[in-house]
Amino acid sequence: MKQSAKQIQGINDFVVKFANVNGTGSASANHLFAKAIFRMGIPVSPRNIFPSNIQGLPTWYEVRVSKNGYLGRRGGVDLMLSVNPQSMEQDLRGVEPGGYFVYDNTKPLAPHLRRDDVSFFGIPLTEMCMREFETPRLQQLLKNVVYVGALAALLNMKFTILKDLVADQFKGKEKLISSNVHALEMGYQYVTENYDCPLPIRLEMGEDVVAPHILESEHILMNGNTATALGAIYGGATVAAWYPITPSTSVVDAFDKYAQRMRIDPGSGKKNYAIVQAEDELAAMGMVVGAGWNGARAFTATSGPGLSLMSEFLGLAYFAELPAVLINVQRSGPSTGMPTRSQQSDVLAAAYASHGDTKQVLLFPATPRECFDMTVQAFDLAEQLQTPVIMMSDLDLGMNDWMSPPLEWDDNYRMNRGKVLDAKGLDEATNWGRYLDVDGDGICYRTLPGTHPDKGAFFTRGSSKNEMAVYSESGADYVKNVDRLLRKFETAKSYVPKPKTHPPVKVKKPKTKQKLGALFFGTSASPCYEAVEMLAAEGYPIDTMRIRAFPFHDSVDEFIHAHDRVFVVEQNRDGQMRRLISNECEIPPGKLIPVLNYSGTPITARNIASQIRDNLNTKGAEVVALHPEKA
Amino acid sequence: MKQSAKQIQGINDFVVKFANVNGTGSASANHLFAKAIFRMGIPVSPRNIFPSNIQGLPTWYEVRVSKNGYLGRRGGVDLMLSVNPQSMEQDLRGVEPGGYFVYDNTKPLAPHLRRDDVSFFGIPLTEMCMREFETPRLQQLLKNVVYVGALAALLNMKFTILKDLVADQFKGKEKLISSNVHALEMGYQYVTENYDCPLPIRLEMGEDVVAPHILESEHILMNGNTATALGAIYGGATVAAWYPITPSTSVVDAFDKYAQRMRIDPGSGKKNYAIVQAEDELAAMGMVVGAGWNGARAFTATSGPGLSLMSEFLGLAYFAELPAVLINVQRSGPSTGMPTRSQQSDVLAAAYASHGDTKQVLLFPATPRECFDMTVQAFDLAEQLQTPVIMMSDLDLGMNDWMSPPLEWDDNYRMNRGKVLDAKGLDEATNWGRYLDVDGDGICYRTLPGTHPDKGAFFTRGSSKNEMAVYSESGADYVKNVDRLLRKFETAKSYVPKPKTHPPVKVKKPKTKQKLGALFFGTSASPCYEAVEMLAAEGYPIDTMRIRAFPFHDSVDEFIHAHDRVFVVEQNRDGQMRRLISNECEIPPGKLIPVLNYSGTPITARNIASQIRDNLNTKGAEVVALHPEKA
Amino acid sequence: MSYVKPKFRHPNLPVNTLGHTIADYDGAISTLCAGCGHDSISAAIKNACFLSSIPPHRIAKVSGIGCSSKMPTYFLGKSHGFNSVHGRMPSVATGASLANRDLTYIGVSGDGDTASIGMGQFVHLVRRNVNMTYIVANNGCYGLTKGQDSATADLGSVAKGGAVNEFDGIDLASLALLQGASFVARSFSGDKDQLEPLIRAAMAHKGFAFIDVVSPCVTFNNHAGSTKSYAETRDHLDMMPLDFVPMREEIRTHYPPGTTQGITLHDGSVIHLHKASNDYQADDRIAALNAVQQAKEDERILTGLLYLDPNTQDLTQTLNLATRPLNELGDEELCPGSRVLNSVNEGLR
Amino acid sequence: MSYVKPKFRHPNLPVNTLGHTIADYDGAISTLCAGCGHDSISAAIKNACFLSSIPPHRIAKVSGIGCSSKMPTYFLGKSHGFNSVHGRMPSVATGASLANRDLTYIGVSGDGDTASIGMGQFVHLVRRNVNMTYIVANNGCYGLTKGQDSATADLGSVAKGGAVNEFDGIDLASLALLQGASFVARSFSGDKDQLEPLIRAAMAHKGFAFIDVVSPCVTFNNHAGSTKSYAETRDHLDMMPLDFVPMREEIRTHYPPGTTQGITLHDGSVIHLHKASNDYQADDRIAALNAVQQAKEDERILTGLLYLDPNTQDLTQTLNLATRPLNELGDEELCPGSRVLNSVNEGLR
Ligand SMILES: Cc1ncc(C[n+]2csc(CCOP(=O)(O)OP(=O)(O)O)c2C)c(N)n1
Ligand SMILES: Cc1ncc(C[n+]2csc(CCOP(=O)(O)OP(=O)(O)O)c2C)c(N)n1
Ligand code: SF4
Ligand code: SF4
Ligand SMILES: [Mg+2]
Ligand SMILES: [Mg+2]
Repeated sequence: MKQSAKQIQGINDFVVKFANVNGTGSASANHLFAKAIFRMGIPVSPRNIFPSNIQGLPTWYEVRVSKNGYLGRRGGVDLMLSVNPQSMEQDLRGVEPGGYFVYDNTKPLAPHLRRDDVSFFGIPLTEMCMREFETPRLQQLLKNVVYVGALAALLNMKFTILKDLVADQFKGKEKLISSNVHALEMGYQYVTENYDCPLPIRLEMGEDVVAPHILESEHILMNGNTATALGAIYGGATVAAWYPITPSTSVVDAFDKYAQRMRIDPGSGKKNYAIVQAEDELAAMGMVVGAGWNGARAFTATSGPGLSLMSEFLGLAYFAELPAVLINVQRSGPSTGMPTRSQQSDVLAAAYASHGDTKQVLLFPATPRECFDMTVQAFDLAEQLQTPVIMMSDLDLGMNDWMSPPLEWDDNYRMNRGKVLDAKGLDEATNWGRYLDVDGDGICYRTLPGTHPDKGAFFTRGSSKNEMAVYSESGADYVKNVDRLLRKFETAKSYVPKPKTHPPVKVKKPKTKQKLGALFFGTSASPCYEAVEMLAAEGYPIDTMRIRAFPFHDSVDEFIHAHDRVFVVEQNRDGQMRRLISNECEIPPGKLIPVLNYSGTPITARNIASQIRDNLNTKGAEVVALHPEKA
Repeated sequence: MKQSAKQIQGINDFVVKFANVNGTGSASANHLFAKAIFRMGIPVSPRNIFPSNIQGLPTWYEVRVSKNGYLGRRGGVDLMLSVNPQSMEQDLRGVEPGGYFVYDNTKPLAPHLRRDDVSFFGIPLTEMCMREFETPRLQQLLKNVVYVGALAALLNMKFTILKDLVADQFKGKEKLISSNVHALEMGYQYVTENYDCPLPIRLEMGEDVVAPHILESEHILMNGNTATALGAIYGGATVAAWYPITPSTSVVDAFDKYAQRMRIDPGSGKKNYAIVQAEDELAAMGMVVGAGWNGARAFTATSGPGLSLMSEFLGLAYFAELPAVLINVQRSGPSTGMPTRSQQSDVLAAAYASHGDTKQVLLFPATPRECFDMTVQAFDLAEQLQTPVIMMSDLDLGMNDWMSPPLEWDDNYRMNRGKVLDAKGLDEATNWGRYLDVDGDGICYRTLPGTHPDKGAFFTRGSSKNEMAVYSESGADYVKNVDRLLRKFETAKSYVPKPKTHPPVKVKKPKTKQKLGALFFGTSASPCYEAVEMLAAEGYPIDTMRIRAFPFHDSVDEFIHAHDRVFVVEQNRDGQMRRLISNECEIPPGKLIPVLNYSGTPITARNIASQIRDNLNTKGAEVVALHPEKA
Repeated sequence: MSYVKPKFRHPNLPVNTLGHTIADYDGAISTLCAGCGHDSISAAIKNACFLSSIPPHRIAKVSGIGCSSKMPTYFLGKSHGFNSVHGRMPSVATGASLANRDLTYIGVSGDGDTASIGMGQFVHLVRRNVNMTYIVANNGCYGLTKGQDSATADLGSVAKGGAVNEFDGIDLASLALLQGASFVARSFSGDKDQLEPLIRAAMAHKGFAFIDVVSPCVTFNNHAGSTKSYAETRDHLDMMPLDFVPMREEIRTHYPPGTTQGITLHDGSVIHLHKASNDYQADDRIAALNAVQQAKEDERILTGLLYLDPNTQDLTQTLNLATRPLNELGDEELCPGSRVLNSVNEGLR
Repeated sequence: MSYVKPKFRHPNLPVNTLGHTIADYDGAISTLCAGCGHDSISAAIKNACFLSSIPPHRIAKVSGIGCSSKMPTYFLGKSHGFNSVHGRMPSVATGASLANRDLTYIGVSGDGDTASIGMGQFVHLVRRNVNMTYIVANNGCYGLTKGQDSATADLGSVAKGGAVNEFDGIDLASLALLQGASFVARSFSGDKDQLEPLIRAAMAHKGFAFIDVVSPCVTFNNHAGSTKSYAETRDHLDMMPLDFVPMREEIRTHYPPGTTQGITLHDGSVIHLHKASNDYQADDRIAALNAVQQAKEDERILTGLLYLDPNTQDLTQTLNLATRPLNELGDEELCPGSRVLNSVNEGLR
């Protein structure tokens, strides 16, 4: 082994990246690796970076280990495991100086694949598998398991945990368990015999090497889409209409799986839910709107292109005031864009979905736990506010496993169906009108089909109607109605989840007198918290606020006004959230400094920190804004 | 006749409104009335305010006569001609004090239909027609012509002009001409015999009673959709794909009509154009995109709901960089909204059409003449910029007749097809790449299918590609590509029509020290100019700038910075243009004061003036902004 | 606006088994053109519901956009209705029917709404066999947008503007048959005797019931074939300003099964309806498809009950839905509670 | 990724009448799964174009979204291609064909792309008789989104996840026949002998030519029927992690006209192809519709040229388009100039 000068050190704090070929079963093996670290009680966050293809293209898997519990991407790679010739050159380039490169040396490395500041670890993976396993299928498949075994030795993993995991995964398939365990041992044995293990970067269990707040809680490892599906189950969703699209597909898959477990009528064995794979997204949204109109809790899950296709229906639902829940798992670009890459670039498209004057209610989850809680809440909000609610998840959150505090449920929770008059209510109501704002909150009383023999029936249409739901093309009626919708949106502010702030970070002698703040949402949050720590260490105290919903709570503009310079961190090109804030809170844009990443791979703490650092090093925030504040 | 105290006076300066029933042929008769005034050389602007129905619902027709050439709505009605019992009560209420009410007194007026401050003119229209004409059809139809004859007498119209118009309209149908002329005479005769004519409000021909700049020019009377269609003909459009929707339908109808006249290949008698009525708007846009990809100038015309349905394709065309022209004739609300009422409420939906990071090029015509010019330019822009161009017309401009300077054409004009390499160009090009920004303006060289036996072929897709148009999921390639698109959008600023300003209005002793400005676009323009005159007379000098395109020319922010208080006048609820300006010019929203109308009927000068007046009378513009500028 | 029967009716009006009079099935006053075929269909639906004694409030009306889609406002005022978006009523109806399987669903659409923009959703609605009655008021044109040809316009038919339709018309009944609809019928708006029973049968049918109703547009009247006869009346129409809509009487007809009836439309053009004879077998899908296609080639429109499969499985059965309507389920049925959630957490460690 | 024939070829490779070798019709290296039926179709298209000596650059390739829609990247690298949006290729193809009537258009789609989201556009494309070859790589599932059932999946077929498809499959060939397509054929991706000639005939046909090609998805292989046979291989599949995609050989077959051939798919399930016999008359639309429907009821898939009407009028003829491509017309042909405009002004005073 070629030993390089100074190697990267680190207990429970490093980044491992796997480079492999799509369709070879690597993701499962890599997940095994991550899960084992999780079981060791060490904070870990795996990310699958896969192509829009089923077999043969390069795929990566990045595992962040962070004793402090930072689950966002840090940036950089400390150990690269590369078994894909297609990408090996770029993979090697990606390794941090002093880092480690593990590869299959069945064939010798091409001479140009050299770096003096990196330590190389060759393992004859192919050769070993050819020797040990019969079928090509197993040779292919177990090669990945062998390298996991090798890493176990290099990084000081608890081997028994790996074995247990394999046993769980293939419960009942003894033949398979033994061959997998054998593969693990092969890798483990080879490196222990050929290299001195473990490496200076390594894993260790115990209080002293893991942030206490993690050790205490009984964390779980789950992806956002699964949590969202559970939220739909617990939120009382009965109708799911959808059209397959990456990265939202697994939301409905998981809903289906859990519903089969939790939603079968005990007496009849029949289903207390309906799932329809629609012919496209227009139809999916139409079904959700129709079901909502008829009093069922309905939702759909989609992604960018689907959101565009749903916009006419979203506009109708806004004006006709129909509840609907839309899970938008954001991805990059158009259909032939980067469907398997993550972004937060549907903010404006969702907030103002549809032609005409519309504003939609948005929720921004940042963790699987929040995916669960917010999905439950989305169904209440949609019925309370009688309007669509769009949950803005993204690929990174939805499809990757995140370490999260366990999901919690209060058995006293009861669905809030909003203002719906039943037969009794209708009999008591004096001159009821569907669009009469009796409570002054902009929310009126609806009725459901089939409720009452001769009261409460009305005709649902867009906006050509009066307060009694009678057809009207009068401008006065139109204005009255859409002004009420604004009032309702104002009411929504107090219904949606409030933003989260953290106690300001302490900094001994701050380098600046300015009060600095950072606004962010969703998956930009965890790398932001880490970046703020980094900058605090450098003498820059930055207060943070994590936005969790639109319309924005008043505390958002209070936060902005309490600070001299506010960074808005998001993962899109056009600073969409920054625009939305400026629009809706009437904030001078110049005060909001964009911190952006839109490469398709999740934003890293180092990237955020350097963008903020650069801005702070330039005189005055103003420079980034086209117009000085005084304007 | 019940004569009221002081009657409204006015030469060539008043508002006449007709209240009738849809489907009775009234619009044609009313148009006859307006056209006659136009032929008298007096500035006139008719507006048809019709229901979303074919027969039987109330319909109105408002005719503004303005010697100064103000073609927007003024507000208020001086003379109401009401022959619709359904709406008569509200019609009477709408008359200005001192105004005039003309009605059918075949049956006596209901007693509650009384006002002392209005002069009543009863005419036994039904009775007269029953007597004079045989078929119910003619009785119904000619009743409208009779009242036109009556108004001719009351308002001092030139009768011969009316007769000529009838002759033109029914050229060759003598029977019909005579019966129509007879009907005109009946009405004319009846009022001259029964009332003293003309009224204090009346028409007069000649220099002294009409603004000179109007008399000189040889104005025409035409609607925006017709002008747009001619623009498409002259702009070289060869493919039109559309789906019927009010108020955009007449764009393609007119294109068809003119193409049959101007686009038939002389030799073969075959068509040099193709029109396809698609199955819906998604298909219409798909056809336009496909034709544009293949090198034809293609367009579609639609309205709100269609715009929503086209958003996925608009996003693809933005990323794939394909030319397309979309004529969006704006209307109110969703499908079951007020489809036959006007608004400017698709600004944000169009500017940011589609999910993801997109910005679309928009044009804002204010007159039929501009509909023509901008449509021609739209085809050049779409091919020069290789992106969709959306022309934002509206119902008021598109479907109503506007007095306009004649359309002009420079025979030296040649289509600008943008950067397209032909076979020769490809042979000369050294290492051509579809997405290489060789000129640094963000615009690359495209090639068309079938051009060259073995050069220039490439695969068109959304955003997963590199500069050589090879499939790529690399984040770096993605960023490089979409950053170039921003560069291209910057280039667009200098290509699109610049805003128009007018010499500042002189005010003797101004009531304010603040520098005031007003920004507006499209059909809000003419009432704005009138409102500015009104306010100047009151001592408020307001500079004006009419925005004509997005991206905004730098002069827009210069204008804003040169003023202390800037009013943004638009016809939607959410102040969408104000938001777009604040977003894209980085302007503190508080500086932009919204002046809005979204009732569905076009904004009036009086309305604008009073909103601005109210704002000026409150201390400091700030109050309308949630946050003081100092923020 | 149509001549509408006054809401007031004689006290001893006939009542149905629910004790309702026909008045209980009235809707708002129609705003369609006088003589529009659609109003005849509204009347037929009204009568059908009355005669079948369906409680008005247990019916839900859904439609897309168009003159035809406005119809639901004009019947069954005691039923909830939803005038949704153009061409997407099938999806709205599907969602509604899943939310509450116990209501009777009537979908009303137009040929533009269904055969053009709605084609995709229509085909998939049929495929799912949603339990509803789907009525297309088929006038071969886009009425509400002033008379453009629709996709069901016959080859060679002429639009008011004078343009000849160059495309073969889409036959919705054939499409429904091909996609395996369990109830397929066709009728004519003016043929009360045939239409009413068909609507009653459709509503009684458990599964997707489709009725294609030829319903002339009296104003843009470019429904059918004969160009010649159109020309006849041409001049006379040209005289009229474009915004003049003459008051017309609706077309009514009567003719025995097994016979062909030529019907002259308002534009003077003629369509030929052929009523399936009483011995027509409505239980063979492929045969029905043949008969309809054959008739089409002979320029005849086959009317009547074309196909019926009384025992199919509708969407609620396919999905094995609980018998209780989903929109009635409460927290007990829907929320598994904390114990279950904890077990889920367990599985994620 | 498929085993791809090396780009280098022996110098004296056969050439077609244009002097091109097959290599001139190559595309990029396929990124589809090894053994994917789609790659066989790509090869067939390549050979067809080579044998018919069509200049590669005079062909335009259009597709929607899906594994199938990626195919155009993998053949005819010298042709322009457009990978548009999901289900909307028909409209893109229509627009392109109007812009330049002189190119040969090949549209490639999938069953999801065409029969689900694209249903509406497909039906209307057929109705317009756009002059193009439209190939559906029909695998009964959504490959690119990992194997959900598509609308063409047979009733009772089982998805990889194990869910049984409860809906009757949409038969695209029947739909094309019903809507009056002038060329309708069906084949199997592995049946080179049958597929290549059909593609050549389709490209030679002036008008809309539809080929429904059964093309097994080796990875999610839930194309067809037999639930039982799926179960057989079930355990063995369960062992595999979900992201493991075994390398498979493509399925090939050979069978004479008039016979039925059972084909075992990668999942062990069997589909029965019936090749129309040589004396099959392909000139009767209604008869063809019958034959296909009948075969479907017998759970057989009828393959071959099902219907051909050699003299139809395609869209360019219906629209009476000038013979010169619209995208070649210049200012002279398109811009009427100031004189005409002034006369227009005159008419507006
Ligand atoms: C998305 C969308 N596109 C277009 C329209 C305009 N539009 C309203 S009704 C209609 C066609 C109606 O035709 P049909 O369904 O046959 O009903 P009819 O009026 O003939 O009864 C159209 C195109 C719309 N409302 N929404
Ligand atoms: C509007 C939209 N919805 C959904 C998707 C996701 N998507 C991509 S391919 C595909 C289905 C492909 O199935 P098919 O057309 O049969 O092609 P196959 O992969 O089976 O060859 C879907 C749903 C998308 N790209 N765009
Ligand atoms: S336009 Fe035609 S379809 Fe519409 S209401 Fe009038 S007659 Fe009926
Ligand atoms: S997933 Fe199926 S359809 Fe897609 S490439 Fe693989 S085998 Fe072919
Ligand atoms: Mg119609
Ligand atoms: Mg498929």
